[in-house]
Amino acid sequence: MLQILTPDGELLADPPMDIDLTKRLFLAMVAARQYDRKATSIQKQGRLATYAPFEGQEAAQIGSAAALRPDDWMVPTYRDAAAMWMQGYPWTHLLLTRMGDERGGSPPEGVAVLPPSITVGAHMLHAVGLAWAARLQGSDRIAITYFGDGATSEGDFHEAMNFAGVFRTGTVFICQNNQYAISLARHQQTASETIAEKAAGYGVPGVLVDGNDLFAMYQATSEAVVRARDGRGATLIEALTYRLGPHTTSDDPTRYRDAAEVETWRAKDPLDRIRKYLAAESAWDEEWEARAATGAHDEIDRAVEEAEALTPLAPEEIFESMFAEMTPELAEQQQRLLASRRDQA
Amino acid sequence: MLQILTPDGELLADPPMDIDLTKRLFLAMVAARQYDRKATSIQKQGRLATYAPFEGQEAAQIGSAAALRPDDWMVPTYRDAAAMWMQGYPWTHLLLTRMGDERGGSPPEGVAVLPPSITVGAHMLHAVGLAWAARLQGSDRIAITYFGDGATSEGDFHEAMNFAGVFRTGTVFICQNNQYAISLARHQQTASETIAEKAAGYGVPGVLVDGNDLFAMYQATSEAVVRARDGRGATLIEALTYRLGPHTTSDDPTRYRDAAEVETWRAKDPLDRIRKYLAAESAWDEEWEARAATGAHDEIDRAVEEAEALTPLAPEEIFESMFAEMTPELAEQQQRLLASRRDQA
Amino acid sequence: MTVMNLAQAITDALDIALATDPRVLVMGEDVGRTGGVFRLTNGLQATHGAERVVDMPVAESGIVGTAFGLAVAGMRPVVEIQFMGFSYPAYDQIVSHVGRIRHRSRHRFTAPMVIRMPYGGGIGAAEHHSESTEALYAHTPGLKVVVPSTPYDAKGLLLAAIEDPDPVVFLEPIRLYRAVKEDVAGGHFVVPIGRARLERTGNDVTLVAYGSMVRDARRAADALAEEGISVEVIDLRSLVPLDTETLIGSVRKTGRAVVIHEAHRTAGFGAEVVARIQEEALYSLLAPVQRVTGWDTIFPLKRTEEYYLPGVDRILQAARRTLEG
Amino acid sequence: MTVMNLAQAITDALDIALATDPRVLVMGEDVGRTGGVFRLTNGLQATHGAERVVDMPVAESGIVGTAFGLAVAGMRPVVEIQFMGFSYPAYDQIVSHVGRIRHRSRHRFTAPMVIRMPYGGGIGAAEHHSESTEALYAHTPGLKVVVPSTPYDAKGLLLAAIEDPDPVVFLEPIRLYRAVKEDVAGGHFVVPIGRARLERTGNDVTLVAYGSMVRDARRAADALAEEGISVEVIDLRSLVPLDTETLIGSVRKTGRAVVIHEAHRTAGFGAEVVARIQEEALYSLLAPVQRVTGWDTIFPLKRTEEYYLPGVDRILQAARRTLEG
Ligand SMILES: Cc1ncc(C[n+]2csc(CCOP(=O)(O)OP(=O)(O)O)c2C)c(N)n1
Ligand SMILES: Cc1ncc(C[n+]2csc(CCOP(=O)(O)OP(=O)(O)O)c2C)c(N)n1
Ligand SMILES: [Mg+2]
Ligand SMILES: [Mg+2]
Repeated sequence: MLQILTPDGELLADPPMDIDLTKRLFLAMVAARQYDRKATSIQKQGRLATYAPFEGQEAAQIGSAAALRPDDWMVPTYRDAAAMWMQGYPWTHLLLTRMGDERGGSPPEGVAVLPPSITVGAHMLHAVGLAWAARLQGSDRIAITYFGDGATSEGDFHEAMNFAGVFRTGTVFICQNNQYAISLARHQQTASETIAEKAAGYGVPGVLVDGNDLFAMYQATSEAVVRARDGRGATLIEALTYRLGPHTTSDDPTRYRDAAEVETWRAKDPLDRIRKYLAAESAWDEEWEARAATGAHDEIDRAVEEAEALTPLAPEEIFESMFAEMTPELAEQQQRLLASRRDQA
Repeated sequence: MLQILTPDGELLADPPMDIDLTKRLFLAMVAARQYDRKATSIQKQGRLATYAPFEGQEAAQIGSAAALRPDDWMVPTYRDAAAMWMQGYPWTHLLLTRMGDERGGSPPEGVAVLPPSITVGAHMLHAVGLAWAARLQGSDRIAITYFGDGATSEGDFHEAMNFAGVFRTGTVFICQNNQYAISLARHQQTASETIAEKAAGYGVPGVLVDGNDLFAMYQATSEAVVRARDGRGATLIEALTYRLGPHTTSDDPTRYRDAAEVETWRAKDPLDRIRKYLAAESAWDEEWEARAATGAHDEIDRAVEEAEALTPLAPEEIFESMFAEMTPELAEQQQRLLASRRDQA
Repeated sequence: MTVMNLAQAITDALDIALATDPRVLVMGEDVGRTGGVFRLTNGLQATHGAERVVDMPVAESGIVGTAFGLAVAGMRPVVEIQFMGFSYPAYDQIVSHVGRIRHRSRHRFTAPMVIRMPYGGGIGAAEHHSESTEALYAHTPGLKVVVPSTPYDAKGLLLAAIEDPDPVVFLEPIRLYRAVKEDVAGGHFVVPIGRARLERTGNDVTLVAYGSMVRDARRAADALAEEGISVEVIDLRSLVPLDTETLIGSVRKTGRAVVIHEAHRTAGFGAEVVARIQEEALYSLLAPVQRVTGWDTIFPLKRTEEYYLPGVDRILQAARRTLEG
Repeated sequence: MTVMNLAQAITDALDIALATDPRVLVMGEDVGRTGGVFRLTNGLQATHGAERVVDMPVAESGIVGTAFGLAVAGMRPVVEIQFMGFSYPAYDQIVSHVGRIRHRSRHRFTAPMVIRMPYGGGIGAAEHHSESTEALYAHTPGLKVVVPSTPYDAKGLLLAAIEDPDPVVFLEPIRLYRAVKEDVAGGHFVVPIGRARLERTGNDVTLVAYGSMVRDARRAADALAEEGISVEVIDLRSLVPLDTETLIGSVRKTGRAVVIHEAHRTAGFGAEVVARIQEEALYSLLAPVQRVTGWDTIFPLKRTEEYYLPGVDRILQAARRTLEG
């Protein structure tokens, strides 16, 4: 397993980035955690529909996303808000989706991040197609896709890996193995020893990485991105990590795992070890972090306000994004709905 | 690659069977080839709809099927007539399907062979369920499934292998890698070096076997069957072989492969090498083989006659096998069809 | 007799089936330790063991394909798909194999199995979680398609489905899981598949609904009753086979009908109901049969799902339109 | 002008699209070296290169999912599924992603792509090779569904589909691939999607068909003409969007209609056609609209497929029944 920084904050190899970038990414993790907690708490108040927290997976997401160029494609899941945000997806849009507003899926122009996939498995193939298109278009954009340990059981994972191998597409597959797919433990998901080793069956390199180690994630992803950009094909990265929270806000993890297990992983918190490292490098102090946390908190508060202030789509608008040009059927149905609302009023 | 008998008929290890069984299986291959040629030729006369020949793959099918107990489940494809016949499926039924008669899919009671799968990929999962059921039923029946190199690209291959790994079902996966999926060459199908190595990604053993070597196929399958029967789980066997004929009788293989390639493989004919071996053991003579071939030929002729003599299903019968008890809709439709035929007459 | 809601009735049916038939298995994602995303299999693994109530990896095609093999070998698997929207990866297994093996083998092999799918919207769920694509399954030969709307029917129909010699797609209206309680007989009983239920009798107009929409149809009938309009409400309960007799009998009597479902309009099951009515009862029709359906749009997210779902108002308007016709 | 059959017209359209739009890709199983199982892509790889005409591994979900990614990134993939019956493994990609991305992203991302599927029976093919499940795709929001029945329309509609900003499922009647030839304009032209074609005008009864059934409808019309019955034949050409105007206009005029498809009857697209007719033209109907369809059985193998397929006789009988009504 690739590890550069131990849970105790000790370096096992040269860090792949300088102190400035380390600080920047640490603060990104701090901000992401603020978001995660805010989202969880406003969900409890009924202001979000459901929410899938990523606490514990910040290094896996931010370390990998930091290795991208801003124009690289990203194909994430419902749990990858931190990675999406790193790639330019606004908090507001992330929140809008969770509030039940389709406009969350429409990030600003220039943000090359697809709306998060809710279906498990299918989206990895999209990253194969996106990377392939880049090659055909003479561009060196690559595509990164995120998915969980559970997703590796779906047939589409297999088809995506196989196509990436055959067509040597510039796709980086990031499996956040957070040990559970809802309640199913990793060892019940597949009998292979690691997920990384599945890559061999596709002629694709697979790397097992400590997913709670920002440095290791950044380094492994950077290497995979260079490979992809150079036309040398895809890589599968297994980020060994842990979901500290519930699957979603409707889940009760005590039904399927022990508090002791959670505590073991809490001790490997991805923020802690960077904090220790920075402190050892005299590049951290509490106030600096607190200030940044407050800044992030306020920014996220504003995003919540903005999302909540947005007037919901009007009834007629639910028909307006099905086709470039509305079909007669939809136009008729739109009229029916409006008429029925008039009748009602 | 497991090889026991070289193309020149030389032994590299002890044969896994005595001379009697070798002779029996050789004659089975001779009979199977008779069937294959007969089917191809009557298809040309328009007496079969289409036909998928297996010439070149006799050892892979007969060597593996010979390792089974008569009550073991078999889940084959459209190209596995030789294996099916070994497991008790009558030639007549195989022909009926090809003639376009559903009764071909209904082998006699006691024959535990499912109708051959026409869709590529899906059927492997059925062998996982069948083997699982045996365990739950306290039986030591196992399930064998046959599929091609192309089928390994389908998501269902992945899901089947993964489930077999997780639930340790007694399933034997026989991939006849005959180098092509219709026109697609094996190296375009997947970037892994072998298909056997894909097994590792599921915590399942994978074995690469010379699929044109009856001894190697028999030995590898026997070991996998014992493993399965003992509750030690599944095995993937890659039988390296070659389809000497076209994909089906509607295919023109000269569009995608060289005559020279075919010739190389003809030199590795699975019948030849056993013939050489038996001859060296003074257990073969031309007349003996010719007599057996004629016997098989006649038997197959009778099967053709029997299948052709069977009165086609009556119009009303196409409604009769949808449910245990016909639904009102189907009964009504049946009446409509009969009425329309009366009107016509 | 116990008072239970629809969710409890399903749990009860599964419990009885597991207890009385050793061939029955319950399998799906998260059905074991955690009792399923809707907790409908809660406690079943503790009672019947992990061999009978099986947590499966995230692979719907795999689950259905494996269950098919189990069924062919003589088991009676009851598969849970977490949400109907996640049944699509298994669609090939269902259409190409589950619904076909009896025909392919002329009765020699069969696949008696149940595929349970929570379906429908109205709970503000995420994308793909509110699907209502029963028309796909109704159009697939070799399957029965059942949709209960009451706790009693849910229990009796599920037990009938598990005992059916053929595969049954069993749709559960999420919105009604915990909406109403009623007295449900304890122990084993079945409600035969293929018979509609007359939810209420009337003479002026027929409302045809199933699953989640039965409640809205009933409410609309209440409202119309207050205006002195006598409404017949039919709960189809089974789409395949469809109880055409009850349907046609009612429309012949009332001369007017409204067909209601939350599925998309175009090629939805409502079209089939309309087609059967006009084939058998055209000359009784006093006005066009109205369809009140979801639209041909993606099912909207929480903020706008009310615009998509047929509600009492749209049913009332449609009923009035038929009464004017 | 060149005389070509439907298969050649499709090849021509693909060739033109590849030649004129560098974003167009043709991809599928065996489409390259061997020119596809029906030889419709014959020669295209030689002309346009293996980067543009791509042989894919046997994985339909993979092919469609990858094409989706290509389309989102600005390419115009044209996918060939070998037979409609092999589209089911890709069904999840189609319903959950291809038809949805424009809505999910409020127009920010789109998937302009074509999924070509040879469909239908009548050629004595093996199991799964004769499917006609257009109703599934017609019921899936966000897709257009197109079915040509003539060489001219095949070319013009395919070019329109490739240029369409939204995904199109393009169904090709296998039985008609080489059945008839007609003059087809050379070079580029489009036939707009969403307009039915009046195959023939008449006053007594309307026959509604699409794809393979148009030929049988025409033959039935010929036979009826000999008896002095004036038949209107509508070739729908596009199921989504459906040209309701043409359909209703015709039925208002004739008062009688027969809807024909080879798909299964229950919840088939014919039910939708009937529903629209009775909604808009009930008071013009002189007799129940008849459906002439395939049965709710598995499509039979060669020896009995004639019993399944609607033929001229069954159409004639249905037409006569409406004329008696
Ligand atoms: C096709 C499909 N099947 C089932 C689900 C329900 N579901 C949502 S998340 C999930 C578990 C996924 O686990 P994993 O891939 O490990 O990702 P994680 O949630 O742990 O990040 C399941 C089964 C779904 N969304 N899509
Ligand atoms: C799901 C599905 N997709 C496509 C096809 C069409 N098809 C029939 S055989 C075949 C190639 C299969 O190749 P392989 O698995 O290597 O088996 P082989 O024919 O070589 O024995 C294809 C693509 C099919 N039958 N089913
Ligand atoms: Mg996980
Ligand atoms: Mg092959």
